[in-house]
Amino acid sequence: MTTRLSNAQIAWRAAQDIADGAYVNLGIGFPEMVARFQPPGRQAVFHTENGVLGFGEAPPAGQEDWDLINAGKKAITLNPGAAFFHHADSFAMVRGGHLDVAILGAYQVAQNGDLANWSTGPRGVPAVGGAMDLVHGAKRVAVLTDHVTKDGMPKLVESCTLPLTGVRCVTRVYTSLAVVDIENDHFVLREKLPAISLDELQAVTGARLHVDGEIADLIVPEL
Amino acid sequence: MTTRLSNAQIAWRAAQDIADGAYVNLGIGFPEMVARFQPPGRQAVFHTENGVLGFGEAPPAGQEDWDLINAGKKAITLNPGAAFFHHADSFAMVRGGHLDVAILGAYQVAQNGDLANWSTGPRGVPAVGGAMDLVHGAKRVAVLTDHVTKDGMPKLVESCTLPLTGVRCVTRVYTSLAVVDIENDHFVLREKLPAISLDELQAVTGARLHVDGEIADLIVPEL
Amino acid sequence: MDKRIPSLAEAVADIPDGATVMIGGFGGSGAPIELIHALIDRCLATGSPRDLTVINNNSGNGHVGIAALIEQGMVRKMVCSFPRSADPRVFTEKYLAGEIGLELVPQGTLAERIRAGGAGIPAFYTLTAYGTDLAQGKPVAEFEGRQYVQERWLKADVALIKAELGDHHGNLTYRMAARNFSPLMAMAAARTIVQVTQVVAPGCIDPEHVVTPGIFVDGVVEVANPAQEEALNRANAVYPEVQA
Amino acid sequence: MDKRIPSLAEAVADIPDGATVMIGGFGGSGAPIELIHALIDRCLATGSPRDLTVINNNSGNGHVGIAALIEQGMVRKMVCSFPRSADPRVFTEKYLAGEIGLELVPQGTLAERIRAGGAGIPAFYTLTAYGTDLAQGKPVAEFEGRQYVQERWLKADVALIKAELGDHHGNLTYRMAARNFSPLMAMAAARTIVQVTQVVAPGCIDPEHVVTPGIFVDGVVEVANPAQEEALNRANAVYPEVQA
Repeated sequence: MTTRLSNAQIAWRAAQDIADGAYVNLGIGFPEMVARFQPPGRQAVFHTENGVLGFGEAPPAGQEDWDLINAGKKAITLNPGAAFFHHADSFAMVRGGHLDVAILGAYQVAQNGDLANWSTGPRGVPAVGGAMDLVHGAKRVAVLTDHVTKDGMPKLVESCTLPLTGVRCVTRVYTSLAVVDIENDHFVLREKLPAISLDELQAVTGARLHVDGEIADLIVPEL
Repeated sequence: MTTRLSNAQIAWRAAQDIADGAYVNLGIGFPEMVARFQPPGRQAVFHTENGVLGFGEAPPAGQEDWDLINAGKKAITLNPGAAFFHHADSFAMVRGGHLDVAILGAYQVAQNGDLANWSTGPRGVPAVGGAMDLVHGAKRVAVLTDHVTKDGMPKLVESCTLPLTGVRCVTRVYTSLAVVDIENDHFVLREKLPAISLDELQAVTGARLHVDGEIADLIVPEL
Repeated sequence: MDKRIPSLAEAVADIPDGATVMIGGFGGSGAPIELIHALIDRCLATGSPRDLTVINNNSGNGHVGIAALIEQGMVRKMVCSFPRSADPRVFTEKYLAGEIGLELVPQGTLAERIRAGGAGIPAFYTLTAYGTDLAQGKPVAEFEGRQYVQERWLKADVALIKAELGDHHGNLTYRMAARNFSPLMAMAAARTIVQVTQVVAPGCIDPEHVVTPGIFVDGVVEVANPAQEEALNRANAVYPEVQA
Repeated sequence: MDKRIPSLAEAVADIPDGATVMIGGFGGSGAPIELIHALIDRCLATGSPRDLTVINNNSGNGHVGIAALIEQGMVRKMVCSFPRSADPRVFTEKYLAGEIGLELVPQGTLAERIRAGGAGIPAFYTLTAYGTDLAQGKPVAEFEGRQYVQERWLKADVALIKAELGDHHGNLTYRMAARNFSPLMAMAAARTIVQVTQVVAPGCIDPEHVVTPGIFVDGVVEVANPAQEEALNRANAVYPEVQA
């Protein structure tokens, strides 16, 4: 029995909530996997900060065109109906609330929706990219994350201790153990793996998990 | 001997100060005539607020395309190297200081460079168009005007009594009698018609005309 | 995804009383005459929508398009930079009679306020209008030794615009100077409805040539031979046509 | 009017010590490698320019382009959103050694600040970065019940950008996602120098397809087969090449 979802499985679960025709921005890295798991019959339009709407899969190795990349600097292809535009128009889409959903990674998410995902502290070279814009732009900001850090510390917390990316911006968190909504400054548990009890889940969560109605089983295919 | 320049002659004089390759916006009406009098070998690039750079003469009657008009809603044509753009980009050119010169009409110009050219008072329907943007955008804002109103009142004044279009924005005034610069809150006479004396000119000017070096003869062809 | 709308009537069916409507065009160039007339038809048939606030550079010319909308008494207020035209009688008479409101905005500020609405910028500063009557009551701030006026974003419930090509995703191209305010209005309205000369399949517009990406567009309706306001006015057209 | 510049060396000849230089590109896409390398050549030959402030989304990758500019010690400060890359060693080492400054700006705010510089908007408000370390010290204002951060325009002495076609008037098109920041930087710099894959005569670019109108461009130099930063880095290129 599954006791922890893989990154691909978390991405799969998030993909089920994306409507056909939705405009979606996927954060660099693990959230990019969401594009692979769109349910049959649905096609989202993917936005990348560097000025492309409607991009498709990565090209085969050796067929990359390095003028056609995504925000992670990976080569992409175009779907029919794609468009190019400059960076100010790209972030007008973001900041102006035109994206339906942005899906990002997280270091910490607080029960009021605060997100920390850009800096682990003052050491090293700071880098923010488009994260701070995305969290206040999309109509819905969702986070994909392991439920706990590599050291076993909760990533869903009462309040973030790491530098914030945005305040009160996250509305849903897809973790390796559960699907949690953020409503009225509370975590509200919507789904959890059948193999884990509510008490066990609460024990690895840094803030109170509220229950509002039924908790569904989080069921994801092997991937 | 000429005692008063026609509008065409005022426009001709202004055209002599426009460099080859300059980006120029000509106000609706009489300033539009400036385009006709570019000296041989010079070609300015004309900007119109509604999103065209590099337009040419009016098309022959009956050959108008009403999608291709200028800010005065008159049909235009395109020169090679023209470009279309939307209104925000058009006024980025204006407000961002990218035009070399804007040439506008005036009701009154004050000795500190204040311009009144959009409203004669509270009666009727007010309309401003792009005038308030142009006066603070172009690197050089010049005015074309009769030296006096139809009632013989001075249009070059100590301070404007009509509603302002912009403050301290005009740097040169081409009138039916003279060419006057505005420097350090003063009118500085640069050229005058040979047929009029300095005293006669001062008498029809509403503020002190300063002299700084030679006053050249304002000599304009018959037009 | 398919944003096509089969008819003009359906395209304007959901605009409610009291809506703020951005209408593309500069004078007649880019004016979505057929969408406007469809809105008039709906009002004649159903009594709605009325009490509209209309944002456009001008305030109508003659007795078609925006002028006809005003003439039908559907417009409560105009937001524009230049409420004059070759034949401005319809607006002028209602304005002087106190039957229609006017917010006069400098043209570049109007364009930038609409872009700001679309780009999530609630306020910005500009030199434009500083020291004039049109800046009265607006905050002023100094930057690098100069005084600037604070201007606020402008948004709308609906934008009605005209474009040249539109694909099923809502990607648009425009025709010459008919572009003007339309790409900005498409960004700034909660719902953007576009009449296009030709609907094409996704992929038919070169991604390099898209002017308005489909993300800003909600519905596309084909009007294959759109009327030009200027041509209508030269023919002394009136909408709706008076029945003989 | 003819804005053509015959050589890369002449294109970068006038950039002074201490200049603020916007450089187009997002990662390697749109990076004007040849213009940057011409600037390095000039510095190697003449000792100038140095002390540059460079504005770019990133801070170089490997040992070519902006990374090479930094490696030569020509850059005093970077203004960017994401000073990381596949091989960020050059910037990272200088930054950790305190030898180069960094102003970190959220990507959308960086883009909008540059556009504001080009559009004559000294300041604007955005939700981005509100409540975060990157908003520290910046004015905050409330609009319609939400708190926004005031951001300032960004201008430059020079912009070095890469485009696809450029005509004698400086009208430009770009290639795919290589467009990114370049149209904005062209607006925001006192002097904009463009390397284009092909120079064409006025009229060869459809006025509908011009992305950057020539009014924003000062010089155009043809680089027929521009290098791709990504390809150079995959080949472990170093600029200038070490002499055998």
